[in-house]
Amino acid sequence: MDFVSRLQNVDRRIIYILLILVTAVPMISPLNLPLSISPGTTEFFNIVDALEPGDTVLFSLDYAPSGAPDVHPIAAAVMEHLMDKGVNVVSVSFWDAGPMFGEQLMRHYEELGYEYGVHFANLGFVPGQETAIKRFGENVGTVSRDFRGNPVSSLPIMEGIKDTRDFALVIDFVAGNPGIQEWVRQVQGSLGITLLAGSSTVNVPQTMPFVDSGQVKAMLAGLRGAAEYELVMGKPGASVAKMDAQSLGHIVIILFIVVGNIAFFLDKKR
Amino acid sequence: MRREVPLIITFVVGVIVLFANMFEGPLQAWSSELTGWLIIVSAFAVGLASVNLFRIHGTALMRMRPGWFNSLALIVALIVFAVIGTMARLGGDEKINNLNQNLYDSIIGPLGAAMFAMLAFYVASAAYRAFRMRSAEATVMLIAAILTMIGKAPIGELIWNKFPVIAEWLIDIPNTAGQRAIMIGAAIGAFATSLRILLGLERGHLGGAE
Amino acid sequence: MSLIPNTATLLVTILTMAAIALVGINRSKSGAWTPTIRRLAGLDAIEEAVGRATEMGSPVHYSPGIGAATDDSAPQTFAGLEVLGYVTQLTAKYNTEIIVTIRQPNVFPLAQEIVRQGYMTAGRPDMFQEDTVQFLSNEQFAYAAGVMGIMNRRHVAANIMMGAFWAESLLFAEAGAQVGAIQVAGTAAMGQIPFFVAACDYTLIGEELYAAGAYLSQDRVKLGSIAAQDIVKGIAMVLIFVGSLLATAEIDFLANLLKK
Amino acid sequence: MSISNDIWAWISALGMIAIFSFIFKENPVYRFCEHVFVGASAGYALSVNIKSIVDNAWDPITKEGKLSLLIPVILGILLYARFFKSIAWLSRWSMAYMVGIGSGLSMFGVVNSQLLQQVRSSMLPLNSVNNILMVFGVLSVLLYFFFSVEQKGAVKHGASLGRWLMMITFGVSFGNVVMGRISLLLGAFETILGNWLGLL
Repeated sequence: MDFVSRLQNVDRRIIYILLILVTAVPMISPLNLPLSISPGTTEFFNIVDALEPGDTVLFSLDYAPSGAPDVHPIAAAVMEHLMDKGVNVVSVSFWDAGPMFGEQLMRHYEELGYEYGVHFANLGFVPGQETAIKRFGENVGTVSRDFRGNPVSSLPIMEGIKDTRDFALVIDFVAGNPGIQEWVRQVQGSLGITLLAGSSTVNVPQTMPFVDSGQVKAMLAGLRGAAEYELVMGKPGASVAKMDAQSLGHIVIILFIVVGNIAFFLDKKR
Repeated sequence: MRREVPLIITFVVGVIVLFANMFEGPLQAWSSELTGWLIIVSAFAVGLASVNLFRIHGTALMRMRPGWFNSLALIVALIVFAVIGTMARLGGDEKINNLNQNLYDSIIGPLGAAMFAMLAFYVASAAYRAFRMRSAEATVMLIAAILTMIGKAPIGELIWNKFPVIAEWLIDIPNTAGQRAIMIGAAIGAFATSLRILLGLERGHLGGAE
Repeated sequence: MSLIPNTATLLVTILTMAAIALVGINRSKSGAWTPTIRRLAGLDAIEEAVGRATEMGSPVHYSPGIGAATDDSAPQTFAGLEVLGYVTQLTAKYNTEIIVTIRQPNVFPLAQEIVRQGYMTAGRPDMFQEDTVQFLSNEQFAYAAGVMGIMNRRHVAANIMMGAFWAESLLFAEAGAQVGAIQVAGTAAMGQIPFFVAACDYTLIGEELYAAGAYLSQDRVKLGSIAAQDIVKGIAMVLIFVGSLLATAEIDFLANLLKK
Repeated sequence: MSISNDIWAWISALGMIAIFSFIFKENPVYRFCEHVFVGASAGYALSVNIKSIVDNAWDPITKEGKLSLLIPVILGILLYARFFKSIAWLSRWSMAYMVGIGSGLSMFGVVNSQLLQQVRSSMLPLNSVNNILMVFGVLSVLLYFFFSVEQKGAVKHGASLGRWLMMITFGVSFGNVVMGRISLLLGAFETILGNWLGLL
């Protein structure tokens, strides 16, 4: 096989190996390529930053292990900001795998001395998809026991909270349906809560129309959103480190497309 | 009787569920009862599907077909997860609950995540394979894809600060227009297909004549 | 019984669409009208794909998608099952094995019935085996892992995917390409059409999936229904155009009407 | 580097590597993990659904006397009639019920959330290049989807414009997800390089 046709038919395994290399290496030793902050992230940060210590925020954790790498970092970054500010967090989930991630977030801060039930609580999974979101939105009391089996009424953090309007903010961390569309349709529209979104990259186009219309006040988009948030917060962490890998991965893919096309043209010319 | 009853069931159930969205009154109650039953019927369907798995792999195992070892692994995994999961769910102690959670977190969770992550490789090889300027149409697709990729990558804006703007425009205008129209067409097609099912004009799934 | 507020337009739309479909179907059935349907290259390719599988002595893999028969994705699943009936008959004619993989437990009995029926119609009930229709898993990626394994181990020569797909679409299409199968896909799942277009040999886009059953069977009822769909589409186009003109003149009466 | 001594971290990481090995070649290790995965998730689903039958049928029937729930239980059991030739036809009743739910729900869903909403949002004032592009873009793609009209003359030109536009749409959608997919890979690396090998 000559050079041109070899370029046209690069073995897919070479592509895979290169992709592994350019993404794994910068994760181990980051290059720290600069990253700009999108206006949406700043807006999101400002809304969260304006909260007062003692306020309570609701996290709706609507993702599963498979999509988590793109969404969970957003939740972790926002959680860090809130804990830092002394704002309380209550989590709920309309995906059955969601509560696991709530536990992951909270256990970390429990080790740091924060107290479950006071600074945060995990209300677990509520089955029923769209109708569940509607019912929970209108009456938080539909959940009687939290994920750890405590009666919800016994948690100090839940004092004075009847419906979702009693939360200072509702943030949906979402990788699909049910999620932000259902929150907008069933709760935001009728109760007028302040709703923010942390969306997986793939879901951004679906969420964008709600941000444009103001029904969702601000959105963090995927792993990159998390990285930007860490930067704005002044605590660059795991997500920022992954951005280099992200960029290099893109370049490799584009490079292969370009190489394939050049070879295709050279071949046609012959 | 054998033929009519299923058709009547489909029609009545479908009509109630459809119109309950638009009329207040008893229809809504019936519809929520009917859709509520679905959880139960579907749960039985899961059992049916598992029987199929069991029969296929049980046969492979008993006849010691090539790969019987894998069939054994499948059946063992099925039984272990079913038994421990059921024990944990129907009020197991702390130990069973932890085991159940660990099994999920370290087998189903990571294997699923790895399958999903495999998409990163396949997106790359599919792009390399498919995005060639074979025709005018393919060229348009290629250019749109590359502009979006560069515009979306963190490094794109370092190369030229207009790349993200172009990408945004492509997503907002031509992409939305295309998506909208495909959605409208698909909605009309979906409606017609469901209507034919509802009216019994489509019934391959119910078997043919007796 | 009273109308729920803001559903009047919805009700009128549904009734109008149903009426147009019924008129179309009836006129077509009675022979008063013979709708034709334009060529859909993707569907013509199915016979070619099955033919090639026969030549190679390898099986055909078919997936009716991963959507349920009981939710919003049901129409895509139904359309996928319609095409499955046709493909089964085709494989029976060519005496080629078909492997149908299933993710949704509630689609499983439906698919089994369709395949059994397809073999019956083709006069080959003996071809139906326990593992012709296989339930794999209702966990999305476990199903995907199973499908990819089967495609590799059985050296599938034709991979046909018709129905609702999500992220696994590209996994299947690339795994299919790895084993060198001819691939024909069809879906109305917006997010996945691009991957099928990029990675498969032929793709039915959106509504084309719903037209597939009519195209393949040339059944008068279905043809009438397709022609009725065109009429509805025409009305939608007129509404969009007139609505835009009105909006330009700052009259939002039509847009408001659609909200009612 | 401090490799993990947690058995579960080993299982997770090795399982992931086995799955990834598929991209190079289908192999016995992948095959084994694939079968375990399929079996495990089927068993998991079985346990979830057993619990669901207990919660949604058994308890309400036995404790609250909700006898109406016997109907779905019977429909569910009838699904198994297919194993007995003489009464196999009874299983169609259950299928007919499920299909009825599906068609009723989807007829409402597609008209409400797709058709009407999308038609409405396509009615834009023709006062900017973007809006004009949007409106005529939608119309041209719809033209492509006419099946009973032969594509010639003006229809042909409109429809081919529609095809072009769809190609842009597909390219953009493809390009747009690349980033999200790479994030997933990074998440997997985190499990392997971080939790297991302790490199991060």
